[in-house]
Amino acid sequence: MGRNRLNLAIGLGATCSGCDITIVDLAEYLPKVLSSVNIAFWPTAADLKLKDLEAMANGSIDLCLYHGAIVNEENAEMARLLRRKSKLMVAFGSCACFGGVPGLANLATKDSLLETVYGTPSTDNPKGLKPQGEALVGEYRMAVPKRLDAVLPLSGVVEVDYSIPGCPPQTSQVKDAFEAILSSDLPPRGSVIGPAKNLCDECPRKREGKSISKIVRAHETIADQERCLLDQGILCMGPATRAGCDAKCIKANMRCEGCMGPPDGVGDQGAKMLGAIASILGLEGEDKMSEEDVARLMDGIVDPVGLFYLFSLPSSILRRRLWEV
Amino acid sequence: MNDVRADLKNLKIGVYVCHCGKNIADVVDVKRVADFASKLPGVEVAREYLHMCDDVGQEMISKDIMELGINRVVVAACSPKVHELTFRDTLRKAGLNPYLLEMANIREQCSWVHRSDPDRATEKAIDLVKMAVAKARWLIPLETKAVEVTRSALVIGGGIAGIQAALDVADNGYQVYLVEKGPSLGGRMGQWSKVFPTMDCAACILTPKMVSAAQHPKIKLLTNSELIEASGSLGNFKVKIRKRPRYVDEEKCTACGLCAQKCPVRIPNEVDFGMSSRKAIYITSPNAVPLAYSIDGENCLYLKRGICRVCERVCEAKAIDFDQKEEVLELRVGSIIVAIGYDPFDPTPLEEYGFGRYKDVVTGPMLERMTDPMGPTGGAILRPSTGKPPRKVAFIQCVGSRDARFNLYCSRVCCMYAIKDSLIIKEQNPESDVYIFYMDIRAFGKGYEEFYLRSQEAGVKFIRGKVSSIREDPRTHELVLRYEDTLLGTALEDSFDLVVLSVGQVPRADTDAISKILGIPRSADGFLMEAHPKLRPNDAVVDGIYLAGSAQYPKDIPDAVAQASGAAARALIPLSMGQVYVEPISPLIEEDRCGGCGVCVKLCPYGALKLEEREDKRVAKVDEVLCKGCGTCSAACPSGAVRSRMFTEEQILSMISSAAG
Amino acid sequence: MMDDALERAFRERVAKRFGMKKGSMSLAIEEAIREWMRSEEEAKGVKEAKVEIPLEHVEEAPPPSPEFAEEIIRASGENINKCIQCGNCVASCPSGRITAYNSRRIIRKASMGYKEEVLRSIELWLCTTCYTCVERCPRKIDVVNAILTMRNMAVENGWMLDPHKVVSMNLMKTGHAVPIDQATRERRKELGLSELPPTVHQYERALLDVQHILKETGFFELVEKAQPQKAGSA
Amino acid sequence: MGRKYALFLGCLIPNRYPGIEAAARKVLPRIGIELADMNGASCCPAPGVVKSFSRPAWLAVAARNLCIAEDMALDVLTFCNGCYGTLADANHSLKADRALRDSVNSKLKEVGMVFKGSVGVRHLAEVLMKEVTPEGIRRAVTKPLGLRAAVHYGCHLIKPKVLREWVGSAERPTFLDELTEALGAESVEWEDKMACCGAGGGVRSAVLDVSLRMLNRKLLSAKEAGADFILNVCPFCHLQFDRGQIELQRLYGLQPYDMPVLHYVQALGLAMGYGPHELGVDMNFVGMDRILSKLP
Repeated sequence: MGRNRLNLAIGLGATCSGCDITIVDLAEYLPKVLSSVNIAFWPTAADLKLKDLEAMANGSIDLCLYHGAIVNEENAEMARLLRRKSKLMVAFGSCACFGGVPGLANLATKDSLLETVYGTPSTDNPKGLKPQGEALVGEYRMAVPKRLDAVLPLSGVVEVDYSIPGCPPQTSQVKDAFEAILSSDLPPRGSVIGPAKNLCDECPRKREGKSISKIVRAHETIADQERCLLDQGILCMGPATRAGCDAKCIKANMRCEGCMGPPDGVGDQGAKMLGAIASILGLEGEDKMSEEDVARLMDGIVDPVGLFYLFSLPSSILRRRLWEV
Repeated sequence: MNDVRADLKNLKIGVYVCHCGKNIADVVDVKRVADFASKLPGVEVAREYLHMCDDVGQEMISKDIMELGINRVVVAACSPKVHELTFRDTLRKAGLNPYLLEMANIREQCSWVHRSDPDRATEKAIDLVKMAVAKARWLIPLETKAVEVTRSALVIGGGIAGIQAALDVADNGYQVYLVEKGPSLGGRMGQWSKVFPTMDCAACILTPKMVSAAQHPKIKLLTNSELIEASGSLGNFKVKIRKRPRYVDEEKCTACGLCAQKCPVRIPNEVDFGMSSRKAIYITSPNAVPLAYSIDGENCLYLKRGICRVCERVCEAKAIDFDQKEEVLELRVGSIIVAIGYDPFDPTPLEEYGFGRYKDVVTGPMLERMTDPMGPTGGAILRPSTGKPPRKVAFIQCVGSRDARFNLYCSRVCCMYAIKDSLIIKEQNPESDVYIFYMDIRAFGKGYEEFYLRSQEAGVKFIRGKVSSIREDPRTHELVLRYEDTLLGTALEDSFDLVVLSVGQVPRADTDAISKILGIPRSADGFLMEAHPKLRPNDAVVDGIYLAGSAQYPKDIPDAVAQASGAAARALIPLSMGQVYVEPISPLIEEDRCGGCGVCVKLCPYGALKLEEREDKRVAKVDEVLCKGCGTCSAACPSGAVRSRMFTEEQILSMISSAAG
Repeated sequence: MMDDALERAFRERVAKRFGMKKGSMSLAIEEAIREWMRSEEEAKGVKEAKVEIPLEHVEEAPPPSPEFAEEIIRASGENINKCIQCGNCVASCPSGRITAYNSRRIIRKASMGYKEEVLRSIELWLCTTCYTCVERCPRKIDVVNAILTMRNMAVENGWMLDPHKVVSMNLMKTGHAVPIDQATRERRKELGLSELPPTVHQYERALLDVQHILKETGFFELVEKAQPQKAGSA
Repeated sequence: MGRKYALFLGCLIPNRYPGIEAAARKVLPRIGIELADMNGASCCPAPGVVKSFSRPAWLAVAARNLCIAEDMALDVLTFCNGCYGTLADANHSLKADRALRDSVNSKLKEVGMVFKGSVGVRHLAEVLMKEVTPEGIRRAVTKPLGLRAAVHYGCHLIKPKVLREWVGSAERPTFLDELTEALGAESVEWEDKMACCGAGGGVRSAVLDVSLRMLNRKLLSAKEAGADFILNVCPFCHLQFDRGQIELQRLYGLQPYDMPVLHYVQALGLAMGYGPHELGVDMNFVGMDRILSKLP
């Protein structure tokens, strides 16, 4: 590492900051990273102000890892600013890659969201106050950033060079990414850093047929540790999810929820999984089933959007719900 | 071969818009379509012409390929079903991979269906061309694969069509397996006595054919047998045949008939539609081929209850063999001819005619059996209720045919057989009155109109009107028919002592089973569907399977025989070629994307996919011979690893975005 | 009761006219009744049993209007052009057996566009809507539905039979096509039922509602514009 | 056991043959059919006439009647074939066709109603066949009739069959014969049994002579078959058979047929031991002596 240190920025939008923890989780590898980078901007860890960032020359940051979804105008502005300042822009974590869990807000309107947050009986808000766009506080005019019409992934506002999915990404992925960048051995632009295949490739379980005769929700059963969860009627997202997490949930006897997003070549994770489920659901004895039987089987799928698009709604072909005006 | 990425550099697309004479050009503004296409990105040239499929049209395309370096071809013309092969050939001859062709169907999908709205038909044609061009950008060169052919054929059904097809294939020197479900060849024709319009004796012309089929060195006759499983494809089918035991040694049996005389079991004879009875050991006809008795396992006392064995005791030839077991034969054949025939329509659901309730209401086929010297009445037409000859007979045409409540199609044979039977009645009893109630008389074949005339000359009365109901007079037991003579415009009632319901042909009860086993679809009327109603009437939708006789649609004997010979000629093509080329329809499985989840494996309707174990992983693998290219796997693959070569995701998505954009 | 001599004489006549065979007796009786009815009607000045088509309605046959069939198809959803004129409906028709009513011909005329002739004919009103033809039609045409649609069109044109106007007036006035009468009131009481049934007869407010609906749907207007039309005898 | 229905009376039953209404109110609760009045119901309206004049008016008035039952949350029960024809067919059309429903509801809105499509329409014969069953009837019968009945189904009870799957066969149905046999009566085979009585379609009101000539054929054939009485399940057929006999006599001077006519509920009442007067049987135009004298 004789040459100049890399200028590193870590930007954030609508995030839980779990992605920050991933970087900290690099543990024994962290010193090596820190010794080769110069933290140009990292609101979570370093005291740098917006105006410091604005003052930097365009393209002066070598690498920006951006985590969190784009929910409001401030997020969008921050993303655009970092894009201008950075040579490489990486969507870091599933929120930045696909919209993530905050993306489920696309099922609601702005008003109904505020209603849920500020108006539910468990909220201590006796006066029923709700955030205003702008307010005068003393002599100051205070503005809350305007919410966008829909939650977007990072790629919804700026061009993204690489994606590192995961909720949060695996430390191994982060390590690989740093290695690649530090050694200038970069994959083609637009690539996802992670294995191309689906999770089944890493899954240690035994699979027999693939035909679901009854849908079982995860909390309704204790799954057999050895057998494929789908074979047991649990709608595991593994087949439509990128590998790379070492099947951690699966090994904990928990279905894959799809946080790594779709594997290479798949545009819409939820649609692909729905297609697969629709194909194998009730396959056995299908010819003997009545309309009602089919309907009953389908009713086993509770909250389909939450099930198939937990992490990827904003980047799917669905994107958001539409309301009749 | 594994590279599925299209070469997007140096794209030179040629677009060719066809007038199809006036078929397209009368409605669609072909010039506007071509002008529009010429401005699309990547399009080098766009032309329109009278008939793209003719020599000049094809020459136009190959010249562009060779001179302008066109490397993707879009033809906007008819359905690819009609001319895709033609244009692929054009490309091949011009040195371009034939799969770099895309067709936009602006005839069936535009000019034909939107005749009344030329402007919008043109807009739709433009959209289709736009989408075809978008897809063409992503086309990839594909290779056909040559497969060795098993030089033998399977013929299913031993009626006149099956016999003819088997003889034609065998006479060309190839091995034929002729599978018949019943104990004898002959089929429906074997049940008829005289056949129209020549009135010759059916047995006299059928029996020699049955014998030559049975004795042909290249024909292996399998009676009491049925197809139970099939796999493979054109050139290489693997079939399983279940052969039920006859319990009589065909070689030893002399057909003396003593066994049947002594057999104590009496059941309705299906050959006579239940008008007579037969024994549990029986022969369908004295002309049966093979000429040997057969024991009906469903009804034999010994086989059902372990008692009797009378036949065994009386048989001097010692031909009875209760030790025969059911066998399952596995055969390999290169082509399959399906000639399973038809069933007569059962008129019971037409309650207004009282069939089954009134003894003297019979069906046409039942009357046919009465005219047979070997039939239940020894050839005499008699009223079932009295056993006496009828004095006044009515034929009701189109029973269950041309009737939206049952079968919408015309059964094609009923007019002629009713006319034939009317003549036989007149021959047997010139004093009798015969009326034929019809909606239209369809006498379309050679010699048929003349036959109709003969019947009119013989005094048969033709009344244009559909009989609405039949009621039996409780006192006279005569049948009272209500009808309107539509040519007179009067509603009338008249009494008859025998009523014949001219029922048509319906798909055989086992058509569904055969259609599922062979994977060949049926058309809306329930008959087996042909690959193209005009240009490929002998081919089933699946390559290598051919249709003969009434399995495809109601037919009379000349048509069934003609189609059988046609089907045989088609079935001989792969056999004599020795090699067949398989279309690159099977999906490409990208191993670096496949996680081996196995979703596709169970799903494949043809069992063409399996998981292959590798050192540390499993991947899906496709058997190209079994695959029919349906695309189910590629739609279902959750990781996008299975790709249909001719419908890649890029191709489809680009079509969608060009249509939306 | 018939006296024996008369019966013998009748039987002899029957034998002469219809021959000695089974069924001739019933044929003869039917014919006798028909003859009888005709003579009785003539004697009493009752109009001829056959329905007459008033001459003024058919004197000038207007040219066919090809869009008539389309109108019927649109209004009824029945494609009358599918008819193959097999006559099954006529043969099934209880009315057609005894009158000039011929549903096949009406459908044919409608299909060919003879609008006036069809809509003005009394024949149109001879269908009892028994649906036998509908069950048996080999083209699955709901003949009754088509006929009712044509009747709607006739009424729309002001052609409504007088007795039907009376029924309609009853409905508009009382909410019942057949309203209660004094004799029935008495019988109801005798049977232990309420004098008026718990229908619109008891509930005035409900009657107003029915009348409102009939007005809203244009029924009042239809009945009012109906011109006087004669029908068969009553 | 036992089901409750919204009783739709129509016109002829309450306003011309109250005996049928009285019989139903007495008899049906005893075989487990509870009746609730549809207060303020009107004419169904008649399928033969009103539907012939204006389909929109017919549909809207029918919808209003259905709404009354919807408010009661009960299926409609009728024992008039005409009412059944109107209400069942209108109910089907309105449930199946959203545009039609919207247009009718826009009319109903003004009288404070809305058609929801929440109830079914049953003919008494269907309920008796499927829920009470002939066996149930047989158990309730104390005085088997021992008569020969000419069973008349009537057209709108069984046709159009597409909307009446329960009927089984429209050409040769058997359910009413089975229900009749359950009364201890014999159902005779008669020519033109399934033919129309001639009343429907506005024919009786407008062209009586055509209507009566159809009736005459039916009466002749019932007589020839040796029937003691005609059994029906529709007050309009009932009226045609009953009053029609008198009209044939009066207008054409025919000899009286003297053929008694009973609605099924009345016949059931007799078989359950009610007196003819309680069932209003003696209110018919045609006398009942011929059968009453034969009853056990």
